[in-house]
Amino acid sequence: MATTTPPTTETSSTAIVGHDDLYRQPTFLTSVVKSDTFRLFLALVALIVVFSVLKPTAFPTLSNTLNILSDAAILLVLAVGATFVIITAGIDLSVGGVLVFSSVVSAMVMAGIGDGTPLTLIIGLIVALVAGTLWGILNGFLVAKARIPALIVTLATMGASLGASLLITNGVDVRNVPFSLVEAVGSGTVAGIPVLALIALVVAVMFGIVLAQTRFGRYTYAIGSNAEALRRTGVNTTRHLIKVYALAGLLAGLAGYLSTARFATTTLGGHSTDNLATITAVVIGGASLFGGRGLMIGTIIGVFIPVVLQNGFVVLNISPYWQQIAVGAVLLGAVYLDQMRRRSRDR
Amino acid sequence: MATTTPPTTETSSTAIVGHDDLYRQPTFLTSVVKSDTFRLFLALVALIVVFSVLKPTAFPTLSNTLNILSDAAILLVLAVGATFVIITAGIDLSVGGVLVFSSVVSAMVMAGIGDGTPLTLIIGLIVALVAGTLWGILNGFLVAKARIPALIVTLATMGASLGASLLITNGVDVRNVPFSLVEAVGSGTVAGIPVLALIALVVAVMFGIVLAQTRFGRYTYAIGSNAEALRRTGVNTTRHLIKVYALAGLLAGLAGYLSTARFATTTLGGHSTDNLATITAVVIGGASLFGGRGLMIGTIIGVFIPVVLQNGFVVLNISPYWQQIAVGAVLLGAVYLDQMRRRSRDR
Amino acid sequence: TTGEPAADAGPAKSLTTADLAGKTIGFIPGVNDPFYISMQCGIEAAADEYGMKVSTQIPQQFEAAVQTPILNAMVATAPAALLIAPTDAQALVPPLTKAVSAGIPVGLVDTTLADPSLAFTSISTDNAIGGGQAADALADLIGKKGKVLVIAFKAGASTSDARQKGFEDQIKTYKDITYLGAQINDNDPAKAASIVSATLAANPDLAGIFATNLFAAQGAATGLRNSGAEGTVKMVGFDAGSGQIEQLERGDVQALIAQKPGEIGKLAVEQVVAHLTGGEVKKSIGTETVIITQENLKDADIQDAIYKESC
Amino acid sequence: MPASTSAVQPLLQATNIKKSYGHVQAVRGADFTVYPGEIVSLIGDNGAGKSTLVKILSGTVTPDSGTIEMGGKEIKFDGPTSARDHGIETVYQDLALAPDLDPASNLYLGREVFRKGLLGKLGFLDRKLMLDNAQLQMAQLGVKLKDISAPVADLSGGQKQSVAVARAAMWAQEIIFMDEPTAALGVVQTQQVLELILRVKAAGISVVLISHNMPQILEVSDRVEVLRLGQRVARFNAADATVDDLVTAMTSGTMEVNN
Amino acid sequence: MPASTSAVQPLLQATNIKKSYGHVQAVRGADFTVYPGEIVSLIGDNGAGKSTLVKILSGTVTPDSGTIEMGGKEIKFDGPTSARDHGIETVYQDLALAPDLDPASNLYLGREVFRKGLLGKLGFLDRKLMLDNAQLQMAQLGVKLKDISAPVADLSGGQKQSVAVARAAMWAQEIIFMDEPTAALGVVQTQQVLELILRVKAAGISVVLISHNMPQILEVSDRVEVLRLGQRVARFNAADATVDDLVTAMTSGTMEVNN
Ligand SMILES: Nc1ncnc2c1ncn2[C@@H]1O[C@H](COP(=O)(O)OP(=O)(O)OP(=O)(O)O)[C@@H](O)[C@H]1O
Ligand SMILES: Nc1ncnc2c1ncn2[C@@H]1O[C@H](COP(=O)(O)OP(=O)(O)OP(=O)(O)O)[C@@H](O)[C@H]1O
Ligand SMILES: O[C@@H]1[C@H](O)[C@@H](O)OC[C@H]1O
Ligand SMILES: [Mg+2]
Ligand SMILES: [Mg+2]
Repeated sequence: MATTTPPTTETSSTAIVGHDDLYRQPTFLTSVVKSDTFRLFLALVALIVVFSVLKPTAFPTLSNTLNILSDAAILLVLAVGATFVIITAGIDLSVGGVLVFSSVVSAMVMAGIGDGTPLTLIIGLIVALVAGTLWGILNGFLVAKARIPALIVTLATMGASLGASLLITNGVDVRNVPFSLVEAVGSGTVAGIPVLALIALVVAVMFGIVLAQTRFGRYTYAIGSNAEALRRTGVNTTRHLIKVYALAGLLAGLAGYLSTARFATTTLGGHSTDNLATITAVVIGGASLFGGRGLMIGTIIGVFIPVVLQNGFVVLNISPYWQQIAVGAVLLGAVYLDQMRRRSRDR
Repeated sequence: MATTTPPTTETSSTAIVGHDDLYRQPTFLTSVVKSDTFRLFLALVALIVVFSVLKPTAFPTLSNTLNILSDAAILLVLAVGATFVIITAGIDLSVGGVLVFSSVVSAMVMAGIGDGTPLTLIIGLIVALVAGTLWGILNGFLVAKARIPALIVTLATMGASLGASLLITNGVDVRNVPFSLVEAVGSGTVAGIPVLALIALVVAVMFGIVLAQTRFGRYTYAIGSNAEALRRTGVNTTRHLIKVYALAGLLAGLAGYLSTARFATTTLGGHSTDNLATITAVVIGGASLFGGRGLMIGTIIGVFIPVVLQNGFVVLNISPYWQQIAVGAVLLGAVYLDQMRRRSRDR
Repeated sequence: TTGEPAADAGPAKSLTTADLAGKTIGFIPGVNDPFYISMQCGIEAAADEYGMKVSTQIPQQFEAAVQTPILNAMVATAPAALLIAPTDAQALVPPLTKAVSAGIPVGLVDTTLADPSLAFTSISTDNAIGGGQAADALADLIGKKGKVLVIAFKAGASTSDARQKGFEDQIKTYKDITYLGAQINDNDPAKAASIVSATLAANPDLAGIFATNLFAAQGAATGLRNSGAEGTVKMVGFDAGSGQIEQLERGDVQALIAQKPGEIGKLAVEQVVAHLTGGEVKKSIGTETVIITQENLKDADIQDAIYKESC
Repeated sequence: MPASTSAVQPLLQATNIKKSYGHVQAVRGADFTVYPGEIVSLIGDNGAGKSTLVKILSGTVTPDSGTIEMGGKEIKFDGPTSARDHGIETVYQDLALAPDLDPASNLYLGREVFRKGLLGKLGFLDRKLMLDNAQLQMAQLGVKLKDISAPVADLSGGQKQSVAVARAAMWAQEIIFMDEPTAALGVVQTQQVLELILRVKAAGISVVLISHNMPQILEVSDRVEVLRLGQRVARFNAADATVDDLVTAMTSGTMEVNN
Repeated sequence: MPASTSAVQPLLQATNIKKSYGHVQAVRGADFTVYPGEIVSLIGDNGAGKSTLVKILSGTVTPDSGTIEMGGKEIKFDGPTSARDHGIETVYQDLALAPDLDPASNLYLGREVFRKGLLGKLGFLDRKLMLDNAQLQMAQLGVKLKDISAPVADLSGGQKQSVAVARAAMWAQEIIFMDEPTAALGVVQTQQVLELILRVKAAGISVVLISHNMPQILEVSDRVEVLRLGQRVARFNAADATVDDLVTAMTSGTMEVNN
């Protein structure tokens, strides 16, 4: 078979194509409005509007809003930590157990001191934070150093921390926590806003800034994006990963303290589903389980969507069996809306 | 600064380096012994040996072995499906709900027919399989077509399938299942081996072969390894993903049927942790949550390690609080052993 | 039924029973199971007599963290009264305190609080006594000797703890019975099944099992059947759903300690009505248990004790 | 087949193709022509839009607008399958290999060979056949793999590229797009690929070669088309062009007069 | 600095380096020498072990055996940090970029610049400074990015490679290893990188260049070392060598006499 060499016109100049034509710098506003997170935010707003219209007397009230804030607070604290972990392409199933453990040891210490002075409350806080952080370091060490898959590590420490809590309490919740803690933190308000919610929001904003603005945050993205690339630039990725898990542990410790304050007791049996709830919130918020992507503002919205749904459905008095179905459907819808724009890029 | 051009010796031939020298073809035996899965298998064997030594009269008995097999059976059926899903870099949290749903509808159909003839049992089986498959197709559709993250999809369908089960049963377990089912499948034995365990093993071996030997299996690995590459070769990756989730659903349906047979009733309240247990087994078995890697033999071992642990600790009569800690520790140890060799390659 | 008169009888504003029509009672059980369904039936039937509505919301797990947001949302709907089975004796105190201060009277059913004073009434089975009855029944079944095991459905749930404690205190009085301790199944039947089969492997001479609720009983019976030990190892279960009755008929289980959930529900509504209309309110009511065996199963009053599946 | 005149009907004709990613215009009205049985090079600066255009013409990426004709008839690719059905194969710049699979599995990805008989009907693969053929194909490219069963992830850069090239060469019927197929290859392997390209052409299959190696391009091509900032700016007969001509066209921003 | 005699002390001297992956011997007793301020090319067939050797010499991979000396003193790299501390930078063949981060973040990865003042102490990044510098660096390589804030995943093949090259050039103190740095680059960008290499050398930094482009190698190198099947088989003074010499050494399997 012969080959052909078709004719060719030699070039002649017609128009200079300017380089900058190829890229239209978006305005700040369009880039916000077109962002993934904004669509998710709209989904949340839509939910709130629908519930408010359907039950104007019960849903959009101040007290119900405060309920929702309180319900979300502890989950949000956990989810802030999980955001970091998930961006590193990790996973932390241990938060519920670490929460309980921290809650138990700090409650025991406070009960041991026996009074309800601010100093006691602060000691209790420190104990909770330290306890949480230690579990987090253990997680980080096993994941980063021993290179055991995070799922296994944190499932094991979930069991271990819960088991340890049961052991030291003999399976009975610590109940004699200072009531001042409950009053000040658990059900206290500042300017009408629950202290729990305030603390959670401060934590979220603070670590949102850390994630977006600091080197710590950047390494977190880099590890999840390509850990080997980060390692080759000479960064001690092991140490950074340990820090990330330690942070998740610290926040689980804080959550444990807040939980003690909220429920006026430790809640040994109440946190087996915290891990999935947390991870779900982060993933709804747009982070990828494959790492490298995620925003704190997404996580915040991702925490509120299920909480608002749950509250709204109960307020509407939808049959509980239907609720499970409806929650699933609405969740899918909200995430689908958000996801449509993300297609082009990889998984 | 001047540059140097150091002296060079021109080459002169000394020895021909043979090409084949660079690669020592391993014998079949060494490649088995050095394989990751073999080390995991050794960990399992070590566990069995330790328990047997500690409790020679109770642990390594025939009847206890059969106990362990029965305990593992349903989990194994679920884990076979999860192996496929996880190799595609997916995740299926819905298996517990789908199991319950399939169990419920098939039990209702069998109870409706009202007799215990083999035909009725077969109809029940088909109903369970179809029900499970339909949920699986829904999962697959939402993951592959709507591109919603698998975690969200399957969390939603978990709730939805459980909600649907509660709705159609009004929250009460279906119990008037034919007792012939319980006798034949649930507690029946063939040559002394529980029928449940036999079915599970047949399923595992069959789908192990599918995974290793067929095109279906190969596409499963390819999707998890680089879905875009597979798509570019012209394979309909969407359809394949749907098939994989459908398979996981089908097996959850089968598991639902087996569960009905085992408990002589549906178990509406009992499957909220099946998903994590299943995923854990697959990951212990060496599959990566990032997809592309995993073996059915690993999954089988990964199912048995926690089941053996749990059985062994109860046999040793270790306090349940300590058990949670010990299970975690041993799990970490077993996976660590296995993991040590995997380091070199990526995550 | 026993009870002491309430210290502070009646709310501030008293209604007539006619005013109650159309008002809503909120009901939050601990989890979804036939026990609570029967209770819901009792509540709905009794409420219906006063033309009241019942709105029921069910936690998916028997956990405080799952129950609390449901409670909070329920409070937002401002029901006339709230009946709840708190899943933790302490953890539900703060949110329930908020409910009360929002003007919603709270009654406790089945489970209770460490300090139930915030509730205008608490109505429950005497679980410690029930546990003791289970011990006696099991002891009789095994000829007062041998090894026994407890499957506790949840560490920290007041009913589970009380049944276990009641059982332990009573079983100690049998000197030839060896108590192997309690294992926890976390409301998971499969876990109960594997605990039982493993215990049997370690103690082939296991004589008896006490399962503290229906999830525990369901799984334990399965474990026995799988090990071929049904009937040989005697079993006493708490609760009497139809599934448990079937196990009893088959001989997998020898005795059931049945609560009276329907009655708890009915009494609870009566207390709600009394509270709202300024009638006499009983601060605490204990309901009885009934022991069901194959022998008395056919009795009419025993048939009544079987839990309902739908109202 | 007719001699080289403008009367020859193009095998593939793309007109006014546009594609943006978010705010970035990758291809902005590009044209491209492939004649039957020719080797045509597509050249352009980094970021000119070559790879994007290739992905569009091989069905992997959907253009925002523009038309593609094959044999004079307009076609719409809905996904790579339809391109494949038109006999188009592609060596992608990112190689598009499954790193966890071995070279043989990658070569046969999407075209697995089944065993004979019942097992084959059940979907069982003939792994031996595929393995043997793969080894043959790789050897033709001058590549000897030390461990043929190692996953592609473990291969050297050049070895990976050889797998991608071998795959496309194995299956093409009408056109092969080769996006920088020799970038990572050694001297010998590069030569083998160039020979392969000539063999492919001799078999009547058109080759579209993307490369930054101008001498190489002039060596093997019949024609050269130049892309700049997402548009075709020039076309050359390779025989008449010099490296300087090409470089000037790529860099100095002139736009071709439509012919 | 002394003229080119054998008396010049090597800057880096690797002796008898071995590395196996499972059953595959990637490097089997390789030697390699870098003199101060020179451009030395490391060439060899695909799979010869060049990239593996580079990874070993930049601390990324731990060899099974062998010694590495710098300035006459034996050193042990425990990880890339120690190589970096010795002033070594590397352009890896797989580029080693974080695809989700933008080019500026990648350029400064591991060497982030903090803001002034308290915020800086708290770990806050000076993103503007890094962004501006990154744009400058990229421009020097002839690369203009359309969207400087786009993640590296979205860049074209050549753009990605430019990011990797710019990064290494920015930070090297003693030696830059460049593993096929121009493989994906356009004509202009390739020329820029070659000029960059000469500038780097002029600043007294040694460059180790891996490339399959023999004319390019002879154009810029002072010396050439040849790897074959994991061993050094020849060394050339670039000035004295021809492309044929190099190709023969790479392919015909002779082993150098130790000098
Ligand atoms: N998926 C994508 N998302 C966003 N921008 C993209 C994407 N793919 C390509 N681009 C942009 O489109 C332009 C063209 O890219 P393309 O890969 O087609 O260039 P190319 O001509 O192949 O360059 P090279 O010679 O470097 O391979 C580049 O500016 C690139 O950044
Ligand atoms: N991580 C690894 N696991 C297993 N084998 C590997 C690994 N890395 C490299 N190899 C093998 O070692 C040999 C040398 O690879 P290397 O990447 O060093 O070659 P190279 O000289 O850089 O080749 P190229 O010119 O193609 O880039 C190859 O046969 C390759 O398959
Ligand atoms: O009494 C209740 C019953 O036994 C069952 O529902 O489990 C929870 C218990 O509180
Ligand atoms: Mg390109
Ligand atoms: Mg290489």
